[in-house]
Amino acid sequence: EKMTVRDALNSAIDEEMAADPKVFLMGEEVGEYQGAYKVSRGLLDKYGPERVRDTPITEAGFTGIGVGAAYYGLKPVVEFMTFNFSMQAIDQIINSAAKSNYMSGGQISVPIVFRGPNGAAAGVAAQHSHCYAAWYASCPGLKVLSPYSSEDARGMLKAAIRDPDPVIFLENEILYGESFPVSADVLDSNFCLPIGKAMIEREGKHVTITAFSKMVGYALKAAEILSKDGISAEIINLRSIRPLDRDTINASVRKTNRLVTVEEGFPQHGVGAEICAVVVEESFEYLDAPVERIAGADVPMPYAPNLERLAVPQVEDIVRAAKRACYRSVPMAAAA
Amino acid sequence: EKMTVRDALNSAIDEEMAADPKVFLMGEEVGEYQGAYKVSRGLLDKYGPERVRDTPITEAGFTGIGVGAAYYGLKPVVEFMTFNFSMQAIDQIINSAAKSNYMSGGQISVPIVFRGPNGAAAGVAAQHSHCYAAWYASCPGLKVLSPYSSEDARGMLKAAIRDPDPVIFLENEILYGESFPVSADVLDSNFCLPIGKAMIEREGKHVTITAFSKMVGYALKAAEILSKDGISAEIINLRSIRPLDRDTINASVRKTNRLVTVEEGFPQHGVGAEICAVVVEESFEYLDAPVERIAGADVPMPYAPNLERLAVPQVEDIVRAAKRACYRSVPMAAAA
Amino acid sequence: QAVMTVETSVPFTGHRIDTPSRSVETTPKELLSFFREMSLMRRMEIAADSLYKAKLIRGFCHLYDGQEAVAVGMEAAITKKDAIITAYRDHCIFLGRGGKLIEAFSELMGRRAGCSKGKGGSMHFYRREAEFYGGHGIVGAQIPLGCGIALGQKYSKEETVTFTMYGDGAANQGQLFEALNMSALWDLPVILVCENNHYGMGTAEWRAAKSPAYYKRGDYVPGLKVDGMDALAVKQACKFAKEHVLKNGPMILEMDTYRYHGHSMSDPGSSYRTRDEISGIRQERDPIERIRKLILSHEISTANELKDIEKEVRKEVDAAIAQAKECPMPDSSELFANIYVKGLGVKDQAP
Amino acid sequence: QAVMTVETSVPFTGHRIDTPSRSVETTPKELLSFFREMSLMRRMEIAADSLYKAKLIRGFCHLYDGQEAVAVGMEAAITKKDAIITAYRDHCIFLGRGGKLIEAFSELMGRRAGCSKGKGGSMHFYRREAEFYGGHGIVGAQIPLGCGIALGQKYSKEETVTFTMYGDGAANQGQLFEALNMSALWDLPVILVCENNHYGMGTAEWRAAKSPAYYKRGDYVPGLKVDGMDALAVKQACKFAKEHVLKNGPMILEMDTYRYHGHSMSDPGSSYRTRDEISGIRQERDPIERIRKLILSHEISTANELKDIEKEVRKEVDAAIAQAKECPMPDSSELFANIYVKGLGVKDQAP
Ligand SMILES: Cc1ncc(C[n+]2csc(CCOP(=O)(O)OP(=O)(O)O)c2C)c(N)n1
Ligand SMILES: Cc1ncc(C[n+]2csc(CCOP(=O)(O)OP(=O)(O)O)c2C)c(N)n1
Ligand SMILES: [Mg+2]
Ligand SMILES: [Mg+2]
Repeated sequence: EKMTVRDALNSAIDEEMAADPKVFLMGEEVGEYQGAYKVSRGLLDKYGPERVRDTPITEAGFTGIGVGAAYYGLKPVVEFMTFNFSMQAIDQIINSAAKSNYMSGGQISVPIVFRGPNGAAAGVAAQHSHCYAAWYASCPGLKVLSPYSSEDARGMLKAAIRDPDPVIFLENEILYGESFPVSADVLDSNFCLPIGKAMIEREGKHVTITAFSKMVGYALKAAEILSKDGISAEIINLRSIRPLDRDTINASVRKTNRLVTVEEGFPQHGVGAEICAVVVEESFEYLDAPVERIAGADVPMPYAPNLERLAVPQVEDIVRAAKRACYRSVPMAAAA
Repeated sequence: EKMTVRDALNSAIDEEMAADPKVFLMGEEVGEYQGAYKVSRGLLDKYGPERVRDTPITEAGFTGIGVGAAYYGLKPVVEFMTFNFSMQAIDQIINSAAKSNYMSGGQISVPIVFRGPNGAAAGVAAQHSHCYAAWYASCPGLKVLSPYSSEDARGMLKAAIRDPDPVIFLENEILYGESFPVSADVLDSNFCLPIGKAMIEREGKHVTITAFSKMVGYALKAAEILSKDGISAEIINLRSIRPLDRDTINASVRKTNRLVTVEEGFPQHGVGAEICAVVVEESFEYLDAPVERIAGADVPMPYAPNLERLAVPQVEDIVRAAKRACYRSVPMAAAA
Repeated sequence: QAVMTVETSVPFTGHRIDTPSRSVETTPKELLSFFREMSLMRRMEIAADSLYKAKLIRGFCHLYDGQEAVAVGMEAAITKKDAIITAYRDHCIFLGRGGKLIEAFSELMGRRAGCSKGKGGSMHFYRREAEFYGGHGIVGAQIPLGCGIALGQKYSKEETVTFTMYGDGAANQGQLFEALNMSALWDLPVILVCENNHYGMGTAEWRAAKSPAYYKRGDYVPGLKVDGMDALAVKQACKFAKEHVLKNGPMILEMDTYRYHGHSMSDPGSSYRTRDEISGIRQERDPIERIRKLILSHEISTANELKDIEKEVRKEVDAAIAQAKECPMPDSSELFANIYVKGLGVKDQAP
Repeated sequence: QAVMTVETSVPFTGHRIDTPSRSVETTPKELLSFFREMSLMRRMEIAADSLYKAKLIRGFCHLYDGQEAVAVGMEAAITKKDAIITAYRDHCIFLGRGGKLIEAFSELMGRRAGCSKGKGGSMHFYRREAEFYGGHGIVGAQIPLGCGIALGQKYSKEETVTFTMYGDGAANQGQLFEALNMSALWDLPVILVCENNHYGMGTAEWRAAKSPAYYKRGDYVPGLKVDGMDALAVKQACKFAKEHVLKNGPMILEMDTYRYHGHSMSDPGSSYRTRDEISGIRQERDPIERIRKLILSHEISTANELKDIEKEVRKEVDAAIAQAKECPMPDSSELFANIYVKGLGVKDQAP
């Protein structure tokens, strides 16, 4: 059976709302309009306006209200129409949601999910294409998830809603319409994926490629191409950016001895930089080649389609990086 | 001659205001109160309320106003009482300041400086101790500077104010009162430091230690201690986080073959992660030991003094990391 | 040409200020230019709709048809030394500021002749030489930015003003209140222009605002409610506001207007309002038809002459599109250009 | 004990609402408890000042002396099922909610018996069991948070309300307007309590706000201006407001009050206001002296009995400090505790 990521998200919210009356959805156009990207289609009809709450375009305010409701004990799912707009509310996310449990010595837990599309879409230019994975994942107190497939979307969103801590849930607009096969297990209303665990999407021997969200699909395509050249790539779908599954990443690199990191966001202080550091810290002696970091170009996103294509990683970029990693083995320290 | 960092900053603003009538200062308590940390002492008297403008506590609004004034051609210096409060305004910094020149195809330049104390101070707990170096430095369109000494503070702030692009200038509250020797050159009103260049504060042979802001002082103290154990540490004061001076860092590591990164901010996706990636990318074969990353603990800042001390890097932590780096040499790839 | 006086459709409503006169001075020439410019804008937007459907325009694209009277009425009251800043619904503001069709269509299609070199797209039109500061995608952000431009004007002692435009949805943003307070404290020469088209995406104004009296926002600043479908009323209000703010600091103009299209190209625009509502407004209040009627009733031109103008406009638009289609995309080197004015050694990092 | 009626010092000023009566019902017992509680608060704050100077309290420390009537008057009108949230000037609100001195001083000195286990410090006091939600350091942030707590109360169909407290400086924050709008749209049972002590740090209210009529903020929500130095007026207003918001949605209470200390310990508090201003208010409007006078004039206690209470209070404070000083700092393992409710394998990363 197949399911779109949109339907996976929709069914996850639906089931969790049905299971727990404390769960409610709020955000711009989530109700009468059925969601700017139709992720919440049908939920207003089913649960009514108290539980599917349309807000004005006031991110700082409604995020603070959501966090306050979570302090009280409700379980809000706050939709950002896109995560770009979460910057208007980021103080509430970092200072009011992430830090309260700690500052209060454990008195104030904040069971809230912030979700919406993150990062590049198509043709939406600089202000609507920012990837916030690394920013949020740098902050203790938050958990940061980013699904790729419909299975990811269902299992991780359900886990996020049930989780007692604030979770940032980074979706991808372009994936909403993509269909993925889903098993009966995945469709079960008890299905949940563990937070903090990466998923090996494809096993391989020669090079480890880490990716999240849309880039997992690109990495899988790259692996296909690489296999024709006899290179067997292991593809890790990170799923969770915080906690980052250091164990799975390091185990894979210890096997393949080579690492390519892939992300659509900016390179500096990005997800790839952290993965590089984590592998250098734990598996330095296993690395046979420099870590190859593939990221979005270090530029605000341009609108023109030719420039835009140059600004985000393409399958060829991943293939090229993997080959670079594979054809190099570590020389002796030159100047030791 | 000696000068405090506070006076260095004050004189830099003063001189640039005297030199260019387009430069003005705005922020909370910068005028009549003489600055929350007295960095702007005397400037209101000298330049009047149009050029030293007290604002209400409305960061989003006054940051937007500052950016708009920069669009028009003025050169605002916007003070955040601390950078923690810049989160209320971060959308204006990222979307309106950093991206406008690009989105407009070069029509709208944004000559603005955002400055104020960043990161941990003493006893101010979780909401007032966040280091934003990595966040801002991830964003193309911004330049991000962080001074350590009075020379840094003067030379870099003057360069920042003269620069035609938006600059994030991250000061440190605890350093304000520290005195550093300054040469006649440094005191010259034409003195400027180049943006994007790191400074080797101490030459060494055995291990490279990178740091910025207050941690430079700690690294220098660590070098002192290490030298007693016969370890010669090269201390790099990054000065500029974006652009990051890859050349200086890599040249040093190619000489010492060992790297310790130090920062007070959170580890994940931090400055150290990026430096690690930059060195692995460019100088992998020169590395004789895993990169050692020293960062703030991965926790919201606790208030209690004993916990706070555990939460930020201490000189001993740096010493220990440097020794770890030095006593290890790279084993052959174990599983190749 | 003879100056003539025309009554505005409805009276202005004032808040903490005496309203300007309903009798607006105009000339046959001005009326004809209003007709021509609004027709050009309308035609441009309709062509953009087609180009979007033909996949030549991508991403978000927000059309202005229905609201044209605001753009042309405002321009008639001010000079190109006064500044304007707006949100993403910016195509026609750009034309009003003297931007060319070819620059608009090139930008929409991501070509190098675009007004932002193809890098900004639909939401990020600029024309710095005529004090048009864009073109902003984040709801509400342009409000403080516009106040900041006004601060620049006042600081530089230019006797110019800034119009900072935003929608009814944006009017609820906290940064409006923050910027308004500072503008009022500092007597900035800024006019906050709320283009109230009664919906923010699919949300009717009353669902988003407890008090949808946008011209009273904040309460302590003077405001006017204006028929934004009547170019002459808009002109009168803008002229009045410019004079006022130069002397007294900020003022709010709420333009009662309407967008015919959906919010953006993905919104059919029919789930949250009735077709009757839309067609009613087209029939009763269309800004172009209002001017056409005035021209005809004052016998300034004949119906056929006006039809000819519309044909000309159509040709102009078609010609600009054809030209834009021929225009190449930006050179690849543009990817790393304009990030900084002064690059200072940031390495070009491609994926 | 006999119920008695006392007139408030000044009339309430209303905005879009009829004001409550100036005649407030009270009892001798209540007046004595007001006296005792406010004296305790005052003494605690003065002791905190000394502890700060002795370097036993670090960082930011904002004292509440002068404003005590707001805390005790509010508590007299509500129950511990109603919620309160405030900013960093939170010590006395915590006491009002039933918090203990030992917890307060331990928190201030970073000891494990602190109300936040020593992890929050002066700005981050909490008492979740009595619906006290802190203790927030970012100006304005607690306003939407409080509205969210009220949303929780309404959603859960509890007949309780939330008091969300903020200063005159915070009242200019955009998030106030955003949260107020949503609270009004959704009829949330929230009372926005502006503690107008006339300065935000060193900025007088009129320098920060074009319109310092904080009880009228936003204009469309009912508001009351209250003498915040008169505990009985505060009680009357809070009772009135609680009833109002349960039926009708949000309301604003502006408490006209005063802080004797500087903004925080680094501010001598004398550069932006005159010593005469401070001593004038101490003489004319001090909240404790007002109650003392009432008690004496109604012959509820003698001057000596009240002095005895003050001595007791002093002893209590001294004892609590002594106890707190004996209390150990948190265990090192606390560094990594409470980051999450459910840790899920995030590694403890120390420097
Ligand atoms: C901060 C922010 N939140 C959400 C959006 C998505 N968004 C774009 S336009 C819009 C509706 C704005 O309505 P209005 O202000 O009335 O302007 P109009 O589109 O009617 O011209 C929304 C919600 C955004 N761009 N920025
Ligand atoms: C967003 C933000 N900006 C600035 C500060 C620094 N700051 C702390 S308290 C304060 C003054 C607040 O004044 P007011 O709201 O009147 O409250 P009061 O201190 O008088 O109780 C300022 C500027 C902050 N904590 N948060
Ligand atoms: Mg609208
Ligand atoms: Mg105050």
